Amino acid sequence: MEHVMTAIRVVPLDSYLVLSFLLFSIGMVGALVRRNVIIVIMCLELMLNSVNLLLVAFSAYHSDPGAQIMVFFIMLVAAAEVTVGLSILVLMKRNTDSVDMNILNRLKW
Amino acid sequence: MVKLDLLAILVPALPLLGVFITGFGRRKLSAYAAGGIATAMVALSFIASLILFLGHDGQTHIVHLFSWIHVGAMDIPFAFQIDALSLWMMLVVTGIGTLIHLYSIGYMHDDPRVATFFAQLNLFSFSMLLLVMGANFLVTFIGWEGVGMCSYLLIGFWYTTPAFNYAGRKAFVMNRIGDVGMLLAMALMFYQFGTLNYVDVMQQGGLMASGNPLIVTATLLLFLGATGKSAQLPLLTWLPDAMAGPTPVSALIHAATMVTAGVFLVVRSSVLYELAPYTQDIVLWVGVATALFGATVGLFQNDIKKVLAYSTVSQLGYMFAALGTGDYGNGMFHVTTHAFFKALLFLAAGSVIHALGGEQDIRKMGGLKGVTKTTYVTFLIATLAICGIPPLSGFFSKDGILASTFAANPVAYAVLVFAAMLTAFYMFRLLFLTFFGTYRGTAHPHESPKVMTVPLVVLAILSAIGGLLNIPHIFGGHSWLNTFLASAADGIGMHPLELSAGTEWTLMAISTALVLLTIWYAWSLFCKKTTLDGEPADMPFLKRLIAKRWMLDELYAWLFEKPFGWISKHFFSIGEEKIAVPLTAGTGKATLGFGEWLRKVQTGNSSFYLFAMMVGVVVLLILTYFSA
Amino acid sequence: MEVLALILIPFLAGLLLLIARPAAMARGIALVSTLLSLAVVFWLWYTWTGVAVTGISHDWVPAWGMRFVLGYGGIGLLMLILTGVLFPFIIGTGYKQPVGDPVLVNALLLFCQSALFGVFLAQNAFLFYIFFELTLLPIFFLLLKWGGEHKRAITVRFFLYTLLGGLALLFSIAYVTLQTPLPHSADFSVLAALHLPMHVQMWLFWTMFLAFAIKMPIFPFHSWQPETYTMAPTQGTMVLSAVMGKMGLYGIVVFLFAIVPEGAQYWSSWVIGLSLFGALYAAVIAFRQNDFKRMVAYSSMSHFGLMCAALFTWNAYGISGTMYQTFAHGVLMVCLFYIVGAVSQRTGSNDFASMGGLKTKMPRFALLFMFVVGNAIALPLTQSFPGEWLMYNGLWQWNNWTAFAGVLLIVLGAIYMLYAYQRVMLGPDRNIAVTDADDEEHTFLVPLILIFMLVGLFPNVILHLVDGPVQHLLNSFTSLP
Amino acid sequence: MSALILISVLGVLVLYLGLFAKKSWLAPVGILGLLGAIALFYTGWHINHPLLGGMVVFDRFSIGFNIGMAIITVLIFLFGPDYYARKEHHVAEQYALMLFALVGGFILTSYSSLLMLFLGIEILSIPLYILAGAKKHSLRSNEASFKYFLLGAFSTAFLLMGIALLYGITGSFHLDALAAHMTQSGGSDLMLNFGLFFVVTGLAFKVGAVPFHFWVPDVYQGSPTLVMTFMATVVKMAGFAAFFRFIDMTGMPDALARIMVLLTIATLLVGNVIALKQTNFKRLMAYSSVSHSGFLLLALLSDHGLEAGHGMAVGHTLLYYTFTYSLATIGLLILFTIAKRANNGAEHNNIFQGLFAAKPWLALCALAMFLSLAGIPLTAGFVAKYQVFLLAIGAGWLKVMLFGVLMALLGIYYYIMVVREVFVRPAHTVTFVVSPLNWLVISLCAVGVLVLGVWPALI
Repeated sequence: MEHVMTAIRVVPLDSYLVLSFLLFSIGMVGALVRRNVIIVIMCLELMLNSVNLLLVAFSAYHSDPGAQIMVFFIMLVAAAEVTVGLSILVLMKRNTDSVDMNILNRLKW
Repeated sequence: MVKLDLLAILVPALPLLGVFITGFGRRKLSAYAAGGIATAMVALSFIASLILFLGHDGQTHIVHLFSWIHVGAMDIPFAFQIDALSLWMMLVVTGIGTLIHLYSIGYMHDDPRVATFFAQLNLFSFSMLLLVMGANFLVTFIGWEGVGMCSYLLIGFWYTTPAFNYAGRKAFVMNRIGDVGMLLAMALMFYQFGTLNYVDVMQQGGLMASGNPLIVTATLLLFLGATGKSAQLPLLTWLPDAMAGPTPVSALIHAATMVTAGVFLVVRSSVLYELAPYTQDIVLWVGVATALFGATVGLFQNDIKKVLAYSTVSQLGYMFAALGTGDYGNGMFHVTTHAFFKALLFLAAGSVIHALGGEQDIRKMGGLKGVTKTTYVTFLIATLAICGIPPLSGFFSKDGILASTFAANPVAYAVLVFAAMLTAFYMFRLLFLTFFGTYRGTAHPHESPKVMTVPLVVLAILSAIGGLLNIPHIFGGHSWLNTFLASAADGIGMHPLELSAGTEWTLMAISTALVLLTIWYAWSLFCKKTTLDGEPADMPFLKRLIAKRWMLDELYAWLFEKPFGWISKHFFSIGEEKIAVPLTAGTGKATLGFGEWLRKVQTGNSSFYLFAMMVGVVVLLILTYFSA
Repeated sequence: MEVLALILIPFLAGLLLLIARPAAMARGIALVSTLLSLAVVFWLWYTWTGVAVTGISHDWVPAWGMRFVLGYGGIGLLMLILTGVLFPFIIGTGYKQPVGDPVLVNALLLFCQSALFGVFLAQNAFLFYIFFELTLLPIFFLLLKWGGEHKRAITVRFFLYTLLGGLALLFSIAYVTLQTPLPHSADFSVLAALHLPMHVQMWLFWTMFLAFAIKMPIFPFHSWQPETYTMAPTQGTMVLSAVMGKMGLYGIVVFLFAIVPEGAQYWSSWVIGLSLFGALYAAVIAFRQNDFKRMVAYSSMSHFGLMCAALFTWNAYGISGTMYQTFAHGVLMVCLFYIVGAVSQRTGSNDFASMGGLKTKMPRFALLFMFVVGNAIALPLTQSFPGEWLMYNGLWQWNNWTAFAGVLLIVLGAIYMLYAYQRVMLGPDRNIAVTDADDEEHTFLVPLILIFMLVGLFPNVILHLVDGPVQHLLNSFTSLP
Repeated sequence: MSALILISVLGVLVLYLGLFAKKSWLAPVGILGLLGAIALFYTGWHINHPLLGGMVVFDRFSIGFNIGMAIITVLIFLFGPDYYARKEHHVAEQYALMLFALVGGFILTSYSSLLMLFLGIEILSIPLYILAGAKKHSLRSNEASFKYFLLGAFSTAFLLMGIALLYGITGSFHLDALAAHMTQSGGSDLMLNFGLFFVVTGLAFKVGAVPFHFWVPDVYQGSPTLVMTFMATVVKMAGFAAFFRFIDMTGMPDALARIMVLLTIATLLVGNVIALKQTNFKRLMAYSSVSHSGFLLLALLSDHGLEAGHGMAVGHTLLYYTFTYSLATIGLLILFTIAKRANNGAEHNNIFQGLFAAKPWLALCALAMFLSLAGIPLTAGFVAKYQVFLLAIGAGWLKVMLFGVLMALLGIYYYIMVVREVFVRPAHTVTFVVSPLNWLVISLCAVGVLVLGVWPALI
C-alpha cells in the first residue's frame, strides 16, 4: 500500500489540482452545452470523479485514509443518484418521447 | 361691589338669555312676542348699564368671572372691565340697540323667520357687549369674532339670494384678514408683557420709550384689525355689500356699533398709540383717505342704502383721523353722534324702503315728504346733523375733529373739509331725490307704523341735541364727554387743543360756509330740476370711475379672488392629481412592473438554469478571489 | 387593573359580537361597551392626581426588552379621553348611517378601539408598536369590504403606505432597544434615559418621524389621505381622522421628544416648514373642492399641519395647544364627517353639485351645521379657539413669520368652510327631496355641540391635564447636557 | 442516535406495511414512530456526546431542530390520509421516502464532519427527487423531479469540490480542525476561501438562495402539494440548520461575509419582487419561500464577527423562524388543496374566494397564517422577523437590514392580495369540503402561529 502512496506523491500536488480542476470544468461546461440528458448525467459524473481524484491525491499527501473513505461514499452516492436520475429519464422518455432536457419547460415565470 | 359685579354680568347676560328664549322658541313665539322679548332684554341691559353709569365712581373695576385659559405662564381670565370707556360704549350699544330692536319689530314683523332674526340680533348685542366690556384683549376678541359672525349671519339673513350669501362671506373673510393682525398683535403683546389684561399691558407699555419698534408693530397690527372691522382702506369693500342685510341690521351693525369697534380698540389701547407716533400718522392718513374715498363714491350711488353705507365709511374715516391726531375724546364723541344720526338715517331709509315695498333705487322715489311726514322730518334732521350744520350734534363732533386735525396737519384738514362738502352734496342729493320733486315710482307709499316711527323720533331728538354731550370751551361748555372718558383706566384723549379761539372760530366759519354752499348747489341740481344719473356706462371717465367705486372691487377680484381660485384649482389638479397621487401609485406600479419583468428570467429551460448558476458561481468566485 | 379593563372591554365585546352574531342588537351591545369604557376613562380622569400612573408592569420577552407595561400620564390620559368620548359617537353613527353587516362593522370598530386604548396606554416602545399596527387591521377590513369606488386599490395603497412608516418605526425601536444597557429594555422610561450621540439622533429622527408623519399625515406623505378618507365608510373616516391621526402627534411626544430630543430640535425648523406649508396647501385646495367629503379631508390635513408645526416649537404654549387641539379636532372631525354622511345620504352623493339650498328644507339641520362650522373656523367660545390661540402663541415665540403663516389659516379656514356651508345649505331652494334633521341626528350632534361649546368655555379642564407633563418635558429637555 | 435508527427502521416498516396494503395504517404508524423519535430526542436533551467517532453531535441546537422537524413531519402525515385518499397504490413509498429524507435532515442538523454533511444532503435529496416525480403520469411532476435532480446533482458537485479543497488544507473533514486552522491562518488563505465558498454554494442551493434558487419555483409548482409542503418546511429547516452549523462552527471570514451579503440582498430582492406578480398560488408560495430564505440569510449574516460556536442566539432565531414559517406554510397549503379541489383543479390565487363566506373559521385561520408570513404583530412571523432585525442591527448590518425592511413591505403586499381574495364573494358558489383531520391541522397551525407570536419564549 505504502508504495502506492509514494507513487502518487511522485507527481506534485499542484498537477493533481490543475487536472481535477480541468476535469471539473470540462464536466461543468459539458453539462451546460449538451442538451441530451444522458450526456449531461455523464458530465455530472465526470465532475464528481474529478473531486474523487483530488481527494485521493490529498489523502496521499496528508497520508490520511479518511479521504479515501469519502471517495467510496461519493461513488456510492453517485451510483444511487444516477439510478434515480436514469429512472426519471425513463419516465421523461415515456412522457415526452424525447431525451432533450429543454423539452420540459412548462414550468416557468 | 357685589352689586356692580352682578350688574356687570347682567349686562351681557340678558341679551344672551334673549338669544336662548327667542332661539329655542323660534317656532312657537309670534313675531311680536319674539321681538318684544328681544327688545326687552336689550332694554333691561340698557337700564343695567345706566345704573352702572350713574353709579360710576371714576374708578376702574375688574369683574373677574373665572380663569379662562391657563397654560404655563399664561393665565387669561374671563373678566370684564368697567370704566368710563366701556360704560360709554355699553350705553351707546344697548341704547341704540334697544331702539333698533324696537324698530325691527315693525320692520320684520311679516318675515317668516323673524324670531331667528331677533335671536341673531340679540346674539350680536351680547357679542358687542363682550367686546366693549372685556378686561383683556382676548375677551374683547371673543366679542370681536362674535360680532363678525353675527354680521355674517345677518347679512346673509335672506339666504336664498346667492349675492347676499356672497356679501356675508366677503364681510366675514375681510374681517378675518383684519383678525390676523389682531391675533398677531395679541401674540406679540403676550410675548412682550406676559399678560393681555388692558390695565397691565397699558401700565407696562406706558413705561416703554416712545417709538419702540415693538410698540409700533403691535399698534400697527392692532390697527390692521381695526381697519377690517371698521371698513377702512384697504379693507372696506365689504361694508357697502353688507347692505344686503335687513335695514335694521345695517343701522345697528354696519352704522352704529360694530363698525366703531375698531375705533374703540384703538382708544382702548391709546396708551400704546401715544407711544407710536409713526402708527399715529398712518392712522391719520388712512382715516383721511378713507373719508375722502367714501365721500367721493357716495356722490353717484343710486341705491339709498349704498349712499348711506359710503357715508358711513367716510364718517369712520373722520373718526380714525381724529384718533390719528390723538384726539380720542372727539373720536369717541363722533362715534356717539354718528351712532345717533347714522342709525337714524338708516332707519328712516328703511322706513322709506318699507313704504315703497322694498324699492331702494332713489331714481324711483321722490316727493315722499308729503306722504311719510315723520320719516321726512327725522331724515332731514339727520342729514343736517351729518353735514355738520350747527347746532346739531354732528356739527360739534365733526368740528372738534377738524380743529384737532388742523392743529396736527393742515393738509389733512383741507382734505377733510373737502370730504365734508362732498358729504353735504350727496346727502342732500339723497334727501332731495327721495323726498322732493314728484314720485317716480309705481308702488303706493304709506307711512310706517308707530313702532317704527317712535325710534325715529327718539333718534332724531338725540341727533339734534347730542352735541350737548361735549360742548367745547369755546362755546363755554367744558367738554363733558372728554372729561368723563379721561377718567378711564388710561387717561385718554386729554389733548388741550393748542389753537387760539380765533382760529377755531375761523375754521368753523369756513367749514360751515362751504357746506352751506354745497347744499345750495345740490338744491339747484336736484330740487329745482331733478337730474338723474344714468348707467355708469354713459358717464365721463372720472365720474364713471367714481360711480364704479374707483373699481376697488374689480381690483380685488382681479388681484386676489381670481388668482386664489386658480391656485386652489390647480394645486389640486396638478399638485395632487398630477404629482402626489401618481407618485405613490406610480411607485407601486413601477415595482409591479419590475416584478413582471424579472419573472421572465425564470425561463423554464434547465440548461439556462445551469448556465445562470454557473455564472453566479464564477462571478462570486472572482469576488472571493479579489476579496481574499 | 382599570387600564387592562380599557383594552379588554372593547375586545371582549367585539369577540362576543363575532361569536354570538346578534344582528339585531349588535349596535346596542357595541354602544354599551363603548359607554362602559367611557365610564372607566372618566373614572381614571376622576382619580387623576397629576402623577403618572403605571397600571400593569409585567415581563414578556426580557431578552429583547419586550415588557408588558401599561400606564398613562397626563397626555396619555387626554388621549384616552379622546378615544373614550368619541367612540360611542362613532358607533352611534351606524344607527342613522348604517353600512354593511352591523355585527362585523361594530366588531371591527371595537377591536380598533381596543387597540387604540392599547397604543395610548403602552409604556413600552415595543408594546406601543404592536398596538400601533393592530389598529390598522380592523380599519383595513372595514375599508376593504365597505369602502367606496376603487376601494381595493386604495385600501391596499393606504395599508402599505402606513405600514412603510410602521416598519421604519420598528427598525428604530429595535435600534434604540439595542442601545440600552443590558438587560435591554424598550420601556419609555429607559429609552428616555439614554442620550444617543447627535449623529445618531440626526437619522434616527427621520426613521421614527416617518411613521408619525404618514399617520397624521404631514405634507409630503399625505397622498394616501384624501382618497382614503373620501372612499372610506363614514365610521372608518371618523376613526382615521379623529383618533388614529392623533397617534402620530402622541407618538411624536412620547418617541421623538423623549428619545431623540436633540434630533427633534435640530430638524424642528424643517418639520415646521413642511407642516405649515402642508397646512396652507391643504387649506387652499379645500376651497375649490367639489367633493364635500374630500374637502373635509383636506381641512383635516390642514389642521394636522398646524398641530404638528406647533408641536415642534418646543414651548409650553405650542405643545399644550397641540395636545389640547387633538381632542378638539377629534370632536370636530366626528361632527363634520357625520354631517357629510347625513347630507350625502339624503342627496345621494358627496358632490356639492348635488346640494345647495337645502336650508329651506332642513332648517334645524342647517342650524346644527352652523354650530359645527363655528367650531371649524375656531370662533372663540368654541372648543377649537383656545387650542389655536395657544398654537399661534407657540409659533410666535418660535418665530414671528411662522406665526403669521399659521394665522393665515384662520382666514383660509373661514374661506373654505363658509363656502362649503353656502354650497350645501344656502342659495335658492332647488327642491331636492330631503328631510330635516330627525331626533336621532339631534341626539347625535347636540351632545357633541354641547361638548365643544362647554370645553370652549372652560378649556382648563383639558389644559390642566397636559400642563404638568408639558412643563416636565420642557424641563427635562433644558436639563440635557 | 437511537432516534435516527428508529426513524430509518420505521421507514422500512412502513414500506412493509405498504406491501400488505394496509393503507389506513400507514399514517398512524408513521406518526407513532415520529412521536417516539421526539420522545427519544427529548430524553437526549442533556446528554451532549459525539457519536460515530465525532462525526455527529446531538447538541441542543440539533435536538431542537430535530424535534421541530419531527413535529412538522407529524403534521404533514396528518395531512396525508386525506391527500392520498384517492390514490390506491404506492402510498407507502411516499411516507417511507419522507421518513428517509427526514433522517437526512436529522444528520444535517447534527453533523460535525463534512463527510456527514455530504451524506446528509444526499440522503435528504435523493428521496425528494423521487417524491417530486411521484405523479408518474403528470408531465409537470416529471419536469419538477427532473429539474430538481439535475440542478441538485450539479450543486452537489460544487459542494464536494468545496469539501475536497477544505480537506486538502486541513487534512481532516472535521469542522473543529477547520475552525482551528482558520483561527491560526486568519482566514485569508485563498484555497480556504474557495473551499468555503464552494460548500456555501452547495448549501445555498439547498435553501434556495439567489442565484441558486432556480429550481425552487418550478419544483414547488410541479411536485405534488404534499411533497411541496415537505420541501418548503422540513428541507428548509434542515438546510438552514446545516448552513448555520457550517458557518457557526467555522466562523465567517470577511471574504465569505461579503459573498453572503450579496446572496442575502439578491435573495431578498428577487424573491419578493417576482412574487409580486405571481398568480399561481404554489408558485407564489415558492417565491415567498425564497424571500424568507433571504431573511434567514440575514440572520445567518449576523453570525459574522462572532467567534466560532457562539452563535446560539442566531441558531435560536433560525429555529424559531423556520418552525413558525413551516407551521403557516403547512396550514396554507392544506387550505390550498381544499380550495383547489373545490375549484376542480385550478391553482390560481383566486380559488380562495368565498372562503370567508363558506368557512369563517378557516378564513380566520388563513388570515392568521398569512399575516404571520407577512410579519404583522401578534403573529409568530412578526416576532421572527423582529428577532432577525435585532440580530442584524446588533451585528451592524444596518443598510442590509433597511433593505430587508423594504422587502418585507413588498412581502406584505402579495400576501395581502391573497387575503383580499379570501374575503371576496365569488362569482359562482363554491363548496369547500374539509375533512375533520385537515380542519384540526389547519386550526393547530393557525393557533400555533398566534400562540408562538404572543409567547415567543415557548421555543
